[in-house]
Amino acid sequence: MTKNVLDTNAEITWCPGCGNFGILNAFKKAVDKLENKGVNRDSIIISSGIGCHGKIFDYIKLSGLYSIHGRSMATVQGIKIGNPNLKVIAFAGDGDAYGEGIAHMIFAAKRNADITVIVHNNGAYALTTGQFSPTSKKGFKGPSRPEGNIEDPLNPLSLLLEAGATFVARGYSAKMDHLSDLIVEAIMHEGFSVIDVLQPSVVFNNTYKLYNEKAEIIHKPAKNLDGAIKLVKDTKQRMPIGVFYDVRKLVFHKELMGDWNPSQNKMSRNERLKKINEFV
Amino acid sequence: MTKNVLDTNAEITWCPGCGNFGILNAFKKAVDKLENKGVNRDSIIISSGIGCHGKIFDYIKLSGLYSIHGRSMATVQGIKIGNPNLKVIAFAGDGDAYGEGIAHMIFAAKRNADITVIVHNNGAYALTTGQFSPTSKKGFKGPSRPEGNIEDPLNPLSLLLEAGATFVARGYSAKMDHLSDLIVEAIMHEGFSVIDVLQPSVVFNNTYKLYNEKAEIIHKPAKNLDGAIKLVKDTKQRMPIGVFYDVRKLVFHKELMGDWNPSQNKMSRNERLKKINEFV
Amino acid sequence: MKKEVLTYIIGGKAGQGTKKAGIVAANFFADLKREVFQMNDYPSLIRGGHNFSVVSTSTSKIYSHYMKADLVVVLDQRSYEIHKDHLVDEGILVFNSDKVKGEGTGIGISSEAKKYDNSDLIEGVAGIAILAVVVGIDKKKLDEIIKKEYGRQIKDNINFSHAIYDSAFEKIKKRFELKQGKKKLVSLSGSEAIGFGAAAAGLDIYFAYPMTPSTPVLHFFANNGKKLGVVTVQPENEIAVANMAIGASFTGARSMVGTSGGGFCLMQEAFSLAGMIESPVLFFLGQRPGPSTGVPTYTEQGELLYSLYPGQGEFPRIVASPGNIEEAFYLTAELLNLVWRFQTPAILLSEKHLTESSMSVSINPNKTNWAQPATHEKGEYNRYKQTGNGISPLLFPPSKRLIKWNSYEHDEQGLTTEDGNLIAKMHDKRRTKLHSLIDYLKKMKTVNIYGDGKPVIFTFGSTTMSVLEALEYGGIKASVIQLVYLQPFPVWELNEHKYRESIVVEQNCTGQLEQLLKDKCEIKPVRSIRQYDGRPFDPQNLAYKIMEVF
Amino acid sequence: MKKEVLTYIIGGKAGQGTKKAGIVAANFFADLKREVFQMNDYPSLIRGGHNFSVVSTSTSKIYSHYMKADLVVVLDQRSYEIHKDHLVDEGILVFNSDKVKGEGTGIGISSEAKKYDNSDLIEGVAGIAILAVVVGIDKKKLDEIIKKEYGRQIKDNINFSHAIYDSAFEKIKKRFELKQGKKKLVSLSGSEAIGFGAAAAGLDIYFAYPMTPSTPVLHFFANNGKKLGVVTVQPENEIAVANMAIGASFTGARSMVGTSGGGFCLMQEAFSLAGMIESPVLFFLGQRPGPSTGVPTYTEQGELLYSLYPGQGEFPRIVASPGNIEEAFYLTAELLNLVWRFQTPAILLSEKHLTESSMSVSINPNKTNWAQPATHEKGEYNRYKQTGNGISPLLFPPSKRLIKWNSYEHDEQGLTTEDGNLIAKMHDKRRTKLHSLIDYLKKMKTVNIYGDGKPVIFTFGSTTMSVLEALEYGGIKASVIQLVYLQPFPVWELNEHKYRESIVVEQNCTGQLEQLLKDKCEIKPVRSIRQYDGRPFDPQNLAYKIMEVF
Ligand SMILES: Cc1ncc(C[n+]2csc(CCOP(=O)(O)OP(=O)(O)O)c2C)c(N)n1
Ligand SMILES: Cc1ncc(C[n+]2csc(CCOP(=O)(O)OP(=O)(O)O)c2C)c(N)n1
Ligand code: SF4
Ligand code: SF4
Ligand SMILES: [Mg+2]
Ligand SMILES: [Mg+2]
Repeated sequence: MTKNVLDTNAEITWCPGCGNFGILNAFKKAVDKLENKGVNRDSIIISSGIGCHGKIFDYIKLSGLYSIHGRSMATVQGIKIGNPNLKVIAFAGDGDAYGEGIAHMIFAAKRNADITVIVHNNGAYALTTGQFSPTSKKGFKGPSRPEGNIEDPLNPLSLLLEAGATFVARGYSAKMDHLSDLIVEAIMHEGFSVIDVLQPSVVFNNTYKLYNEKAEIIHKPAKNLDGAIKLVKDTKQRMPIGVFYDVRKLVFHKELMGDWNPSQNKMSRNERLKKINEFV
Repeated sequence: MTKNVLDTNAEITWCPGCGNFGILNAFKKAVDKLENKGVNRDSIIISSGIGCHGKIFDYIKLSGLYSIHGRSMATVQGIKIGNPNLKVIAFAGDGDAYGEGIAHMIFAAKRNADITVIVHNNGAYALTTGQFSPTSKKGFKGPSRPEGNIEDPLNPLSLLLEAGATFVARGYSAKMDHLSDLIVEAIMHEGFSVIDVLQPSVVFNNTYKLYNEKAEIIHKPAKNLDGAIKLVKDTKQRMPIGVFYDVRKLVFHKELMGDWNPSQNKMSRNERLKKINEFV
Repeated sequence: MKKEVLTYIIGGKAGQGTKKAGIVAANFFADLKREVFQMNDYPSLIRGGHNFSVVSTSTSKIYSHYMKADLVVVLDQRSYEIHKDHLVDEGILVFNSDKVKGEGTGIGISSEAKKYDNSDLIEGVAGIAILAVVVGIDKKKLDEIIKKEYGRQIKDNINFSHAIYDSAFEKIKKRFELKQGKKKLVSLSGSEAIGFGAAAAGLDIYFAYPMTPSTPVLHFFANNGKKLGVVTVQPENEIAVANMAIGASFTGARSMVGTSGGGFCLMQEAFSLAGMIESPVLFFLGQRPGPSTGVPTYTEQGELLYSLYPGQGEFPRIVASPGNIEEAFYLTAELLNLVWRFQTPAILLSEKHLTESSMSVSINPNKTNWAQPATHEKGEYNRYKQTGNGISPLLFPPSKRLIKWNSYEHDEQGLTTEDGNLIAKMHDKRRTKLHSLIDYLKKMKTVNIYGDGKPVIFTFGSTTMSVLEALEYGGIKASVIQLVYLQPFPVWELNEHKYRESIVVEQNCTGQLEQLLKDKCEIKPVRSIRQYDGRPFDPQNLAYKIMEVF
Repeated sequence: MKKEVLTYIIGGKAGQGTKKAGIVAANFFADLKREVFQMNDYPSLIRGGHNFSVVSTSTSKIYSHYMKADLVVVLDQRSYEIHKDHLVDEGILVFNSDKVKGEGTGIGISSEAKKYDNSDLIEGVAGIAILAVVVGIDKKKLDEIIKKEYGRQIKDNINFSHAIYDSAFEKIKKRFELKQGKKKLVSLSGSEAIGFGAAAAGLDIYFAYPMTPSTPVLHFFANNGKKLGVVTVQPENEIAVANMAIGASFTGARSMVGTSGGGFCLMQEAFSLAGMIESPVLFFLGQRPGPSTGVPTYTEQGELLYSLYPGQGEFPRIVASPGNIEEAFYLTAELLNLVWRFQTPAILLSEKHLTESSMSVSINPNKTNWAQPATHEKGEYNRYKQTGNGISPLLFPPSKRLIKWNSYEHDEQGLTTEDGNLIAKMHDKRRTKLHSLIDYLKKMKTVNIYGDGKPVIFTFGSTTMSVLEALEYGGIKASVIQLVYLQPFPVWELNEHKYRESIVVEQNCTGQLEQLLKDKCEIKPVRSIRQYDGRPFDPQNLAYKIMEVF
């Protein structure tokens, strides 16, 4: 890998071959593309949860807030409300976004918060040594259930579609260019966007073979919600990747504040005090 | 109301006309019916969250644990694991089950925990004086948003169906007998069952007129998941009530422990110490 | 009683407007430039049960309601049974003769109310009409009050109040001469004072999930935020509340959250996050009787110790608690300033008795400061730059510079580290910041001392008001030392009071302030007066208890 | 050094099996009836980076690893650079000549490993083969060890180890004579000790969500629960963990949860619930450097104060921390007993250095008790019956009697109350229970005193081990007072030590134990030794620091 302006000095500590490299590279490429579309790099703000995925925060030279497990999507919602001019992206793990943080995901979708969530879905709690996660297959063996997971996995995308997500996509870390386009689209989408990224963990859930065989690019979003739900569940014979759903709807911060920007259009102290004096 | 064996000495402090009375009466009736089906009252354990709905805990002479806001469904899952012979019912509010406790609901459904959740859905945080809740309509006026709620409501039942719920129903507190039958069915269902009960709050969200007009009893569950999802969303012209989905699947505690009952089949101290001595 | 206090109690069912009537009465007295204190007592239900509101007023400063009233108005039998014992000698008891059997003056309030829509909800207005009669207000003035205070059904309310006024006038007439005070006053609830204080210090966003007794602050901003330029957000749960507020602070937005004990539990992980990333967020924690759900609509000070070390790990924490409603205004503003100056989370600790009571105040918003952090000027930027005082300048996005806030232990740039030396250095940085904070607090007012009597009464929070009023009532000479700051604990202020004869007054069962005083300052109070039945102290009662000791 | 200690370090990348090699070495020494202490150092990553394991062994009790080793085996260059300074004079350094340039004995470990599947993962076995050579173990015995310890690829491992054995034998031969000890010993990790301790006291269900350094206890039950009759559940988050455990306790199931600081924040609301409803649940809190995410895989004692008052409101809380791995076994059992006796939640406070290190122990499970509550015998049942000691008998469903556990303030039956008298009475009940608890603790061992030297060293948790080993190493005469119970704080045990010259040793930055000693007992240590770089104390280093003071 050649040195990129988005690289930091942090040592990359992912396992060789980890799917997270694909996501990192796709994202860096997406930032270039976004700059070509007029999105200034300085206004792209990142956050992440805790897990192998979260390390991406250290590897991208963009400002942001390295959050805690399951909360990066709440963090970026706060950032967005604080300054709606910023583009905010939360990186999350499957444990992070669909386990600890599932409530924030559902409500971000419900209120159409203008954020992008990129989920590194490796079907395991990787950094804590491979316990089953909300998307682990039944039978998946991890140290907290050595005889195999006894729960069926969630389908997070159908859940988020039901919750009101306006942009829903699936990517595959090994299809880097495709993923990078998805990221651009998701960030450009005004409203809640989520990309569930199939991310092989070479140590705990090596799905390269499976997804290399099954991944199938979908070129057009479904026409309606029902179609999108069908599409995201159509994973028996194949594994569709691409944008499944993309609709427009007024975003939360505009419903909340119109064009007001709390950190940039702050009322002056004098004006504020005048208002208070009217009351007291 | 005549005195019932299930009555307690607690003074009922719901507003006159509140939909919660219908739920209370339907539940007491359901207990009678369950006893006729051989379910001993002593093995029916209740829990509830905090809110107007939660007060039902004090009004029913059944053992249980008055839990905290949003956690009654976690509480009863613990009770069920501790003693699978018990039938466990969590009463919850819409704020409770679909807001603060949404993660527990989704995962209880996902793992098919053998619990019953009765949601008193009044579209408001009633006990805290009527703020908008996850199921409040857009435009709903409450003290935390006097100009009206800016979010679209969740459809909690489609969400729970996607999460894996095996028994999903909707009831209406003013259709007491129907509701009482639903409760019996839900409790008899082996696996995760939820009844979303339309519960008018005469003070904060008086929906009697609306639901008296729109409520329409469905006599048969849908044949499959897609059908059920369609049914629970078919609320524009009418408001279907009844059982929408009812399938069987191995329950969580059996996947976890087979027929073992931790509190009843406890290993003797001697045996336990022998086992430990083998290790150390 | 030394000063002339007039006390008014109105009792009825929830939903009859007794709370509103109490607030209207308080505003009315304040309009007369009279000092006033108003307290609401209500159970956790929406309609029915027993609510009451009590208002005490005087021409000189008053810090508490009294539980002996000159005028009691009761709308139902339960209220009658409870409040008939709350009359002073020669006090007037007016009851709703349609619902109450009892002694005193009966007026057919319900039968009159029946003539209007929402008859239940308007009965409280009767209380205002009766009060007007008793203090000699004419109908014109009464109309003005009703127009100003009641948003809906104004005509009904006026007609209804006139009917009640006429019956009351016939039966009781004017009884009290109300002297006007001199100072322009306004009656504010503790929650309003907190809201205005935060706004005065530059608050941009208030995040909260409803929880008694912090909810009124949420409602305050929901109602007044537009005018004040403060955005109000009610997210899905308290975890989102705290994490969103932290996110907002990253953009430079001054943010604050509000909750009660149970909700604050859920915020602690974010509180620790704020400590690590050095995010300035103000946490308002309103106490009610605990543990757990406890008694949601009553008052207690059971979370003092709980509030001192929230969130895992070591970082500077600030906890302060206002002793009256005026102070709630200034202290909230001060704390918002402190969190931005020291980039660390703080707790504004209060209790239902302050947040949901009202008091006449005279507030000067210009005496507050606008919360301002040290900001990065130019050159290379390191978010966690090691400086002499532990405070690293802030910079907000968008910026050409890299701004990394990191929940992991980090280097100066904000990148994750596991290096032993760096770990220790960053610990030292945060400890240095704590010491800077303590040095700063030493120059501030961290305790209030009232009076100059020999024995000392230690107290904190809203109990300060009860104690001050009790001393006034009992004519007791004592000094009151109110701990305003509780974390860092201002030991430096207390050394000179160490060996004075002292007692502690607080509203909890285990004596938490007493324990802190013993632990931190080796102060061994000779006696501890504690109340933990959910009700605030009655100053008369408290005065007797204090006199027993001194 | 007084006693004959042999220390072995193996370093390499994560995924090369260095941790496993350390544990195997420890087991091997324990099999020889030798005392052993083993510590793993690893960053938060899965493959790569730098991991090392260090094992110190002696024929007499040993409480810590040493950072000067007799034998160092390094698999990569980074490990070489770090550990070449960790050799004692005349120590042996063996490096992987395929990856490392350096001084010492090179062996082609990687090129040999390449011949087998999973070549990376098996390199650690080389460390065992080299150790075998150095201490004069023959290949037959080596085969036995490998068969016993390595589950997979046994044949490969054996062939590989033979090849390495042969090269090592050629180059270094036997160097140390290993005396056998006398006592049968087994090497256990702190997590295993906690797991066995809970099981011995009758644990039925363990609930946890993974979080370092508490995760190994989850894995312990996941692996051994079936045999022991303990059910293991990993729910969706920590809030579910705690609330499920409370639910389970309602049925009489003995339940326990495990987490670390951030997860415990999320459990506090349930902790308070347990206090209110009087649910007996044991909370295991494993510390790592904080605040927030901090340094997940390292050690610290930064959450002592944080652990003392978790959960809103007032109720009896118990906190205790084991000083070594043997004690971890007994204390866990004791705490499970206490929570059932007093029906209140307790925290087992520990830290990574204890939970993830191993030590030779000799444990007698029969010395524990089976956790048993007071149970209702006959007649009418009131869940919250007022008794003299604050403890109300338990009854479990199904039952003809009504059993109501209630998070609201409640009457004796368990129904919600807002009545002032009842609120106060139930507060008194819980305070009475706290006093019963304190009385009970007074009869128990709440502090450990080691040695009888004049100066005192106060400490707690795993630091106790470091201190004891440092004293041994330095031949320092001092008494060590380990605070086992931290809440309620055993002041009664400390009075007699108040005026002794003392120091405090702890692993945090702000001196939390020191603060507690000052606050609670007016003990003013002359010096405080603190380490907060995430690494445990090295006893040699610590000995010098202690000697500086005394
Ligand atoms: C509140 C909390 N609970 C638990 C943890 C421990 N923890 C760290 S990462 C992680 C899970 C990681 O899983 P995932 O989000 O899928 O990320 P991955 O490592 O697989 O990329 C957990 C449970 C934590 N940091 N915080
Ligand atoms: C952690 C926590 N947050 C907030 C509250 C305050 N609270 C009590 S009831 C309630 C909402 C009630 O709404 P819902 O569940 O819909 O019940 P309802 O009153 O409408 O029946 C809230 C927010 C609480 N008790 N605990
Ligand atoms: S453990 Fe898995 S997810 Fe983590 S870095 Fe390694 S391969 Fe990637
Ligand atoms: S407020 Fe609404 S939900 Fe609550 S008791 Fe009254 S009518 Fe029922
Ligand atoms: Mg994962
Ligand atoms: Mg509701």
